[in-house]
Amino acid sequence: MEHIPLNFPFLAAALLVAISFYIIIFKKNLIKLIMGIAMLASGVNLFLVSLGYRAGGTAPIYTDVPEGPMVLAVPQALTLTSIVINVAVLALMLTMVIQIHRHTGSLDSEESRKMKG
Amino acid sequence: MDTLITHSSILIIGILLLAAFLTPLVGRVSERARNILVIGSLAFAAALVFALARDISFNGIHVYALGASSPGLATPEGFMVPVRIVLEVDGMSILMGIIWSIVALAATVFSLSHMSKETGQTRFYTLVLLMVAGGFGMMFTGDLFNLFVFLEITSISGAALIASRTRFADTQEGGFKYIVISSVASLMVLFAIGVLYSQYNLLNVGALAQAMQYTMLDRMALVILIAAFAMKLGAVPVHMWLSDAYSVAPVSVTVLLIAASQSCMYALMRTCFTLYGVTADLTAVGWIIIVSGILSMFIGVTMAIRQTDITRLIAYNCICESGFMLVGIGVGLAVLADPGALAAYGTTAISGAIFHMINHALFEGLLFLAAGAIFYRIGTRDLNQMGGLGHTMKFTAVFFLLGALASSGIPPFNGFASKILIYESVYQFSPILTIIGIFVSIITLAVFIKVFFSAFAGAPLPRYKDVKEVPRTMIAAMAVLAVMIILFGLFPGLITDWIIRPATDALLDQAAYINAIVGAIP
Amino acid sequence: MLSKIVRTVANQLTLFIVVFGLYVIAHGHITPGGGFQGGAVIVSGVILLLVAFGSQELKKSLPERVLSIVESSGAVLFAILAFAGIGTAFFYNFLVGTPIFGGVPEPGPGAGDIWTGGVIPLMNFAVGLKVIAGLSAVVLAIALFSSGEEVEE
Amino acid sequence: MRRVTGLILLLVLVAFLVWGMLLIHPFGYPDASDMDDYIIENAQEETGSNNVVAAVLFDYRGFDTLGEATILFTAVTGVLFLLRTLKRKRESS
Repeated sequence: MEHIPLNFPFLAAALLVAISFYIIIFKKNLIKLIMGIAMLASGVNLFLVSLGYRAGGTAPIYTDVPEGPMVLAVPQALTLTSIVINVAVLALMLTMVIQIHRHTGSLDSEESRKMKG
Repeated sequence: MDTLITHSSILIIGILLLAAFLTPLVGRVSERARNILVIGSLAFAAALVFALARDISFNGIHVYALGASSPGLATPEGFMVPVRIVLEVDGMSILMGIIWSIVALAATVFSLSHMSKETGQTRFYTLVLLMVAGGFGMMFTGDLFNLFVFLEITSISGAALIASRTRFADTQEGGFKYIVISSVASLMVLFAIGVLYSQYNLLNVGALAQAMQYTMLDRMALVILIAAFAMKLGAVPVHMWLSDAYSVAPVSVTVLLIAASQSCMYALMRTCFTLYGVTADLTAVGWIIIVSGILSMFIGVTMAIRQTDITRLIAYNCICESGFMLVGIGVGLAVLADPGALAAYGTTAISGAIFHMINHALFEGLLFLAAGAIFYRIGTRDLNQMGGLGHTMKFTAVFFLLGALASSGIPPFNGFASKILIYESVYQFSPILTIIGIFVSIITLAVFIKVFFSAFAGAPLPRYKDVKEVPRTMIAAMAVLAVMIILFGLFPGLITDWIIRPATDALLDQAAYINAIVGAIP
Repeated sequence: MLSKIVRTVANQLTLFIVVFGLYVIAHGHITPGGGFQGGAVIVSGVILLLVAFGSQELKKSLPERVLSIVESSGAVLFAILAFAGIGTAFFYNFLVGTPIFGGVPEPGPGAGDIWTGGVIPLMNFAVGLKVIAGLSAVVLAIALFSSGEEVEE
Repeated sequence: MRRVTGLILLLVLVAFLVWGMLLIHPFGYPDASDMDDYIIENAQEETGSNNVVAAVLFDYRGFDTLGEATILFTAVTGVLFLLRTLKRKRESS
């Protein structure tokens, strides 16, 4: 794989981040808000993991690997950590939304008082 | 003893984490053992913090490389940059650690009786321990990604604690807002970390500060970091979540949340002063922070006037007080590149801001605990329904008054000591800022006098005839904070010389922070 | 609870999912994978059982109380492994060079050996235990709560 | 009004992000890789693990992983804490 023009993976990450900010700012539904945050997390993760790519590199695991350059290992570890963190955050957010729904019977951020923050 | 000191920074975090993991197991066996474990581990951590503080004042910056063949070996042998996570504790971090340990201990002791009627106490204390450990991690770490991880620990446990009274709808909303804001802020921090990593292949704050070229991408990362920390802090453009979250949480949690937002303030200062520091031209950033601080002061105080909910009112007062700190920091940043002005008043402004951080945690903590004591006894937060409580809840009334006077900057208390530092230094920078500050303080006083009279003064209301004073543990927790408020107010010079000045020097001494990691710069 | 066919298939499939997850956890230090990934694989099996049998049935064999205890134990194990190296430094890999997982592979590409990695395989195991119990508890609690059942504290 | 401000903010954000992403090093050719090169070279010898990512996760940056496990623990504790129902029902009845 040769040089990918225009830093395509970085731009894709930026696009994901921008779309998720659009969702977070404009959408009223709490579940959509959570999806926006999940997308933001994916955008940031994509950005992180693509930082570590080295052209023609193999995965940084020595077991039965062909000789040659390896891609950077630290961004992969950071991404793994960040993925697990986001799973945890999403679980807690969903729990709170379930509780909000139980109390107010609605998932609309406008209806359940002034939810926007 | 030496070994204990060598490992103290990690032991503070590690013991708290281990205690948090053990709490659910112990809590099944006996409640008493659980409480002893929680309080014991917090007290142990506090003792270690003080021991570490003493060590730092003699031996300088404490460095601990995790997993290295020797704890002091920040970079691998024959290699220039750190590879492992390094904890780096300097005067500023340990100052934050001292505040955090005191506040955490007071809040936990207070919750022993305050939360005794609630269900799910074992998990409550587990989350408290996790939050305290997360706060210590944020203050002690010298690694950006580690900062992000601990920021997340603090915010997740904070959000769960805010929502802990699940029978009310507003607690869930407050917790949800908090977690949304914090996770967006943390992801922005992570993005900025990625931007910095892409250029220097480093994650360590000291090493990054050394390598910093201040390119366009670095500026971008700076903007993202400042926006994220300001969001987490509740500075004005993004302050809406703060009053909702602070007012619905159990008060002992609110006290922890205030201290946690102080640690975000610490992260902001670390970013500006240590990570970027003098090489970058931060005048514009300083002005942005000043404007945000002024807006925080105004909006906080004007919104506080209109509130009838006592905790909500104090929450707006929090926004207002953090405005003072932001102004102090902003002035310090604006003159950072100018050594003459920095020596003349910039350092004083930063000291004032740091001193105000401690005082803020203390008096807002006291105010919230007093408000919580009222709620504990009469079950409402509405000011219109209170009255004449001073007759039966004498201690609470005195403590509330103390907190209110300290918050408005009335002379013998600690709020005055730090505000005067900010006023006099900011006056040399721009007199109008000082005038605004004094004006805001006066309105704050007026607001609190109104609150005090409507809650405590007046004839005792018949429906609150049976209201008693709160239990002794709650009084003890408030008394600890009250005594410190008075002591800090009576001996401001002593505190400034012993704690604040070393912290300010440590914050401004970027070279020492870098040297502790990468050795002498060739 | 779904039909009998689904239940039987789910029952049989779960075994393979668990074995695969354990494989991913155990070989975390030589092949791609590790505690988190393998744990997540096994939790997918738990979710399969949850969908097939319903939350009440699953609760009988996997009560949240037990899951919570297992999760805490996994976390404690991980923290203790980290603390065990404190003779040198916190998180020091003290098992490298000892008979237990102490092998050091030849530098460069080569076939992996399971007895390498020091504390890494043990930590993988602790984290795997934690992830399995933790995520199962979350999924089970949410399922129980949203179907109106009682959730143990 | 709110929509317009939001939209403007969003456009500024998009411009900011795209501009930043164009400044970053070309994809596949990192600017600097000192730390990672050190880790890739020495991971096998220092940790005995063939999987360099696992070595980073559990050895070089083990504290992050402890933090991450803590976050998972926090979230599980939080979920079980917020969804608790059993005890209260018993007490009230």
